[in-house]
Amino acid sequence: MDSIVILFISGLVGLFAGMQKKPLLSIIIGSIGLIGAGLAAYFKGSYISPLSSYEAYVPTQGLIVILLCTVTLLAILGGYKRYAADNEHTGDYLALILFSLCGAILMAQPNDLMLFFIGLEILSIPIYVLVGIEKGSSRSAEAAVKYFFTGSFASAIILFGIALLYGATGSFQLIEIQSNLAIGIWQSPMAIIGSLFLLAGFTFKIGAVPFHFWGPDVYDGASNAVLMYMATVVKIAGIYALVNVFGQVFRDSYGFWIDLVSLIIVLSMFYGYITAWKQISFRRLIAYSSIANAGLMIFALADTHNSNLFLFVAAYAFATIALVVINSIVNDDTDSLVNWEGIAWRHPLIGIALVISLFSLAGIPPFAGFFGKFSLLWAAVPHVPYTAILALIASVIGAFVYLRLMMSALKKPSVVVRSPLSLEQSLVLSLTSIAAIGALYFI
Amino acid sequence: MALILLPLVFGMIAWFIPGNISRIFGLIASTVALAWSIIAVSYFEPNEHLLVDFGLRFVRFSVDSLGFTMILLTNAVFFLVFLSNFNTSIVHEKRFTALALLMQFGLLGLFTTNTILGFYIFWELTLLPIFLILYWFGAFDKPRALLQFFLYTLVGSLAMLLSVIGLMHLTNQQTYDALLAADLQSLGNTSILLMGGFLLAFAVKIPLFPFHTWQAETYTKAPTAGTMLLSAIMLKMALFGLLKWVLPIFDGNATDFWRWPVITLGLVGIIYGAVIAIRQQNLKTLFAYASLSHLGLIAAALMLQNGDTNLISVVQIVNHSIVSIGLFLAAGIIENRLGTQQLDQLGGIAKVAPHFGFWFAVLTFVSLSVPFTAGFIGEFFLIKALFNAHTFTGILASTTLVLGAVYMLKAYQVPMFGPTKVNSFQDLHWSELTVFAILSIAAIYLGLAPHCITDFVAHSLTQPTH
Amino acid sequence: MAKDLTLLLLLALPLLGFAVNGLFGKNLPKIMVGSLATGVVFAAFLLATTLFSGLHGTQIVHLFNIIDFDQLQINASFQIDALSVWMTLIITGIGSLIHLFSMGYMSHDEGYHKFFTYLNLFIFSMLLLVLGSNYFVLFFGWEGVGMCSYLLISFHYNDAQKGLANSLAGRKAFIMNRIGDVGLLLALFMLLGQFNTLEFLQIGAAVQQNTALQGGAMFFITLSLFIAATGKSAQIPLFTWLPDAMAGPTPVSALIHAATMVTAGIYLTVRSNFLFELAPFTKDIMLYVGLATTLFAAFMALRQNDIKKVLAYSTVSQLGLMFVALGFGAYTVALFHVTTHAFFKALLFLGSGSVIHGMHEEQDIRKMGGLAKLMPVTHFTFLIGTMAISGIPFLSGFFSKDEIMAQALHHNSFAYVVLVIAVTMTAIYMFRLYFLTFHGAFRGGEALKSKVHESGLSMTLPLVLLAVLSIFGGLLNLPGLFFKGAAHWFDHYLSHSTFGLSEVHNVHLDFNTSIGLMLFASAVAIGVMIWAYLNYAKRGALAKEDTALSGWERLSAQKLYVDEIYHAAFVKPLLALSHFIGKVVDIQILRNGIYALADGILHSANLTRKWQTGFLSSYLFWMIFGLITFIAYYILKLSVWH
Amino acid sequence: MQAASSIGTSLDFFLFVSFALFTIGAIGAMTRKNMIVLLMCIELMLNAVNLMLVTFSTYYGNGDAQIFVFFTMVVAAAEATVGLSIIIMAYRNLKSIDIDMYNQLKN
Repeated sequence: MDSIVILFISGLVGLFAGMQKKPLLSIIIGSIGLIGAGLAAYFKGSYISPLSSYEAYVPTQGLIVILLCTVTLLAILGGYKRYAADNEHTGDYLALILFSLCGAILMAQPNDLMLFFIGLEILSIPIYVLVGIEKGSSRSAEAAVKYFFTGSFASAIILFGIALLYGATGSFQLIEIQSNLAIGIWQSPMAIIGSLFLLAGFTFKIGAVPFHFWGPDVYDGASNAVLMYMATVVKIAGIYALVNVFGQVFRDSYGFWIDLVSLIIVLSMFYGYITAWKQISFRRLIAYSSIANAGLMIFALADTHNSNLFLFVAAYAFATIALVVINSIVNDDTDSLVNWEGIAWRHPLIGIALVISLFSLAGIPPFAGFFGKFSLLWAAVPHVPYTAILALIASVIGAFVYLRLMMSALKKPSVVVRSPLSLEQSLVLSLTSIAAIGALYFI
Repeated sequence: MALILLPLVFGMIAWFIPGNISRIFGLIASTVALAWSIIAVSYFEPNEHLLVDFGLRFVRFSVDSLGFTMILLTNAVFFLVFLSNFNTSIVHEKRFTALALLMQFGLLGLFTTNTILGFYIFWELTLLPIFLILYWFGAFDKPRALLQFFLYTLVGSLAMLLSVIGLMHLTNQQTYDALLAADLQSLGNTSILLMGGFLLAFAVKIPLFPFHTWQAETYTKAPTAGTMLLSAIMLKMALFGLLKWVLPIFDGNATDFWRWPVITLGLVGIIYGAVIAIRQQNLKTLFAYASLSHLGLIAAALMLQNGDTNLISVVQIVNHSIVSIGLFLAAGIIENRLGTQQLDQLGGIAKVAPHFGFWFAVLTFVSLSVPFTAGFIGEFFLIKALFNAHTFTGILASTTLVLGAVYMLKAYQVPMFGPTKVNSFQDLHWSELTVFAILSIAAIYLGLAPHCITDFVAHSLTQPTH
Repeated sequence: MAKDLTLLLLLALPLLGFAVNGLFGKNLPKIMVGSLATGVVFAAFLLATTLFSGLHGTQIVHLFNIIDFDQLQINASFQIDALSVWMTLIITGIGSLIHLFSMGYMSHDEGYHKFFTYLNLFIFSMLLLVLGSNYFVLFFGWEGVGMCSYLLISFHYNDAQKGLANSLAGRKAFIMNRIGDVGLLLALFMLLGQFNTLEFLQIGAAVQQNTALQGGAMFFITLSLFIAATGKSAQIPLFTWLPDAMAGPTPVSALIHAATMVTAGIYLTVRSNFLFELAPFTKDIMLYVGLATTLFAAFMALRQNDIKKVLAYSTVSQLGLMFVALGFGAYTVALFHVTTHAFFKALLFLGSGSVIHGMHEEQDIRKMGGLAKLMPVTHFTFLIGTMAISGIPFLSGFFSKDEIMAQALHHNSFAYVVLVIAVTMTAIYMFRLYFLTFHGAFRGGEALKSKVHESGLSMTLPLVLLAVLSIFGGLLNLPGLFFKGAAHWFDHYLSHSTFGLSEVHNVHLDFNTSIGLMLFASAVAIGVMIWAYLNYAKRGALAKEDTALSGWERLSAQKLYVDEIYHAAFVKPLLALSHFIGKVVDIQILRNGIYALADGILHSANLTRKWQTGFLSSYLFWMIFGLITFIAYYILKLSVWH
Repeated sequence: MQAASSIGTSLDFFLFVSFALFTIGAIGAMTRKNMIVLLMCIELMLNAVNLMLVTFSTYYGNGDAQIFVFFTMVVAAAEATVGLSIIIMAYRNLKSIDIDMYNQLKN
């Protein structure tokens, strides 16, 4: 809880400090807030959640909070250039991000559907605003519109699901819901349809088929800076919420929804990777690859006892942030893969980070992505072997996407342009790379 | 285990050295690695069994005599590759030096790792450097050829990943010895499937018959050094995996199930590759198909799982490394000097470059596996094993001798003999000369005293469980 | 000197010559190179004579282990017995003479040192072949000589017009030999399977102990051995490489393709006589193959116009003769003919070499004639060789052939008839060759005639020596009817200390038959000589132009079209197959199949991205659709799940 | 529970109404082009849920759902404000609030 408090306060402070029109000041405050929140979560350790009996399965709230804070920190550092660009509003942006992060933390560890819903909204609403951050650009406006309407539509669906669940069980407390369901209310269609509606909402949040549509357009319209935050934190929060709710509360009906989940996984992976092949815009490519990765994340549901999601989402988030940062170097206003030709030659750090992140996303050893994928499949294979096989086939296609990107990025240009990296960018890149390699020691 | 980490360190350093000393650096680095491994071998008791643990959960290392043989082979190959390309343009790129050294690290890891997952990790780890080498220095006009190489490799290795996961789940073991001890017979058909996953990956790497189509194109378009690395040492990963890991672990019904299918594919590959090679106009392509033919023989013989054959197959593995380095070096020399490899544009080189003519001839005869060369010992006993397993297989396999003579002599005579079509051809550089000499001496020594390998390896092959 | 040391030295000397000439030959003066090469071989010959003189029983010299497995040892070890020593004598003796000859013959060649390097290497491999005490070492030599023969045939590879042809001839020889080698390889496998050893003596002992091995196994083993022999010794169907092998320098033809290498097949058979004795069927096959070869080869030789080609076919024919003898189980007889044939065929080849040298690389007998006066020594020696080969009485060839005829007459009269025909043809084409070359008017034009000269001493001396041998070679194995004491010395010599031969006994005809036989044979030979003299020398008949040939003549001149048949039957289909597989199967089907698959998957992206219409309402619609599918899934699942 | 029994009879009726409202809202959101109307449709869906929540809370006779309803209203309000402001910004850019105009991001 106190991490949320810290975040909120630092958000407020940042908001007021933003009036000073000193971007540096606000970024410092934001970073301090994030670090503080992370530290708080760390020292708080694992608090005893109502779901504590499954602590083996769900990493302690502390860990997730730390992950979220780190990712957000990297995101705002990576996007700092953009935010600082109009120092009118730097403070506001950072504050928005911090606020929505509070929502993410609330949402990622629900023990009460009411709280969960509020967290969801706190997470979403600031992002609606952030997407529309480019006041001048019509693309940004369109993205904001699409995200807003689809998003609120999805929250209506989730709400409906919550209501149905409440109707079936008479409580919002997940622990109670589970105990009530356990005594056989599962027979009631109301509960099931409610859970299905919830599933739909989660699927929307993490952007998996068939609720992925907002993804590409919104990623495309949003600025790199926002993308870094949106593509990572929202997914992490969403997937953890999904895992917690379904992996715990609806665990008894595993046999019921696992096939549907497998279907979602396979569809998302194939659709995401295949469609990514034909993209000409980097942000859309990342969007589609994130759809596929969402599919992979859902594998965590396959084994409700000892699945290890953490490594994968962390690897995914780091790799994505690194790539978007690199993209923001060449594609600040435009966004086309053509500019990626020979990008690796602009700066050695870019090259290293790029290769590492792409291979990590493609899930090739010895990078974090592989171990994430491995630990997911490791848990999943005994339960859903065929889904795993299909997923692997799909990830071959994915590897193609990433490899082609890498090949164009590594092509030696006729004349090598060096582009200097700003401090925070190089910091982000090196951190992500180190993390991707260092994962070797955390397994 | 500095032996393994050494190339990694060098590879890291190599990124930061100035480009003009990169070839010296690469040479020195590989030499140091080679020397170190030789020293290590001299202190190594063939029947002992070193365990190394970096504190990783999934990756541990252990070296036995087979591992040491492969280490020596690897380091020697890299040394020779650096030396033989000493006066080509590629070694002036520090990228190449660094990547090659990283790849060397991956290979050493593969040959020494003790855990099945570690095997997979290093298997994939070698992929990154070779991919970059091929992409940066290769002549791939369109990326699809390169991507095809990757399609195959990835499909194979993902199948292997599935098998690895399944194996670890079903046995709850991950170390080599434990897996050997584990009882896979009880799994029945599951073990057959698991082995199938491994075999797919290996069949792509070796390559076996239907999975070989990446080979010719990749070999042809790749830079000579890359081709050498690919065929001299990377393909050996698969044979090593077959020899050390898969066949002992899956000994029993799984092996019985896969034996004849694989042998059949190997035989098809032998004849298929040889027959295709006869009509090839491009030297590298021809050698690529030739190597398809040779490796099919080794793979087929390995499946027989009889002790002596395994020992001899190690000799043949080494021999194939020798041959492929030599032949691709020759092809590369021709390509460097003349810019073409099309046989119809070549002729009479031996007149203008007698040294080259002579050494190329020696290597040709080595690859023809005439007596006095390691190839003869290898092919003789491998074909003998096949012959004993089934007369017909032996006869089919022995056609490789005749067909091999057909295409190898063509590959040698057309560029070297006949009326001179090239006006100027700079004769061998000292480095190339050294490489050729080393290779020939090694081949002949092994041909007369193969037991220097077989006796050494016997310690780890005859009693797999230490 | 101890025998094993002698033997090792014997082996080491040619190797030494090979190494020295190979490494430094380019910088040494030619005379040194040549004399060194010749010297080592001659020294080897002397050593061989010491072995010969000190020969009693069989002795094994063990050098080192090649393969040392638990249940299988293969040693590099050598065997000294009558057979091996005798072959060694032939190889080194004739070899040194031919080396000597080559010093003169090759004197103008820029590849001088290379030539002698190869020659020494050949001698070394040949010695390995005959001295090895097991089939493995034998195989080393077997393939080694094949390699050397390849190198030497394609020696003039960068010759302006004939270079390509030379290298192709070499390749053909190597490949055909390889086919034979496969036979040997299979035989080795089967032997290993049967006896688990490759040592001659051990196999022999095993064979003699249990008679259970007779029949199938033995048949296949010996058959594969015979296939190997047909490859090396140019029998049907693998003989076509030998005529082409004449592309090599003439000393090579003399040494490799007449005297030594081609007799390796006979050596192999004699060496494994104990196996062949158990496989009568193989012996029959050998007999008939030999008959066919000797007949057809003689026929082809009738109308050849290239002096070396004639000799080549005659070699094939003579080898066939030897195989006939082997088919009768008369091993010593065959070996006797090997010896004499080595003498006179080497002589003939060297003579032709001397002619070619004198005629400045002209090989077509239609351009020769009347050389008798121009190069007397060559002429005289060549005449002796001719008479010897065509069986003029009391020359070496007469005796050795007569033995074979005797065997034939005793065993199989049909064979005898065929042999008579073959021998007659032999006499015919040899005398045709002789007269066309050395008598009549010179047809090479004045310009050439002025340049024609007798060869130098280094070339004539070997000729003379060989001529002497060809005359008196017959004394080695006189038939029993004269001088009882000295008779059949060679048979006894061989059969005493060569494993297995003591069991085999040649038939000896009674007095009248053999006398009749000899008289008939001599009558035929002399008759042919006289006919040829009248026809070619007196009537001055010439070799017709190709156009003027009548049917059978064309058939003979075109070598029965065997090359064409082989080309159509084997080469063309192989190339076509290679083209088909390489282009169609490999590229079109397999590779493009993969490409098509990948493209199919990836291009489906064009469809999938259409789904992302960009219209918000469609997105909302699909979300609803998703919800409905969820519920539909639930309804479907209800039945299953409850 | 008395409350439950009193409402129990007509529970289905309330549920049906809220279902109907939700569906109407969804279909409206799907079909209408005007952003404002879209916003209203979504509000309608939210309110349908509110109705359902209240129904259940009276059915169960406990108040959490009604608290939740207040939260939902607040959220709806917040969404409405943000939504309207977004619409305004969008209108500034494209001079139209017809959502079909907004499809430059696609494929």
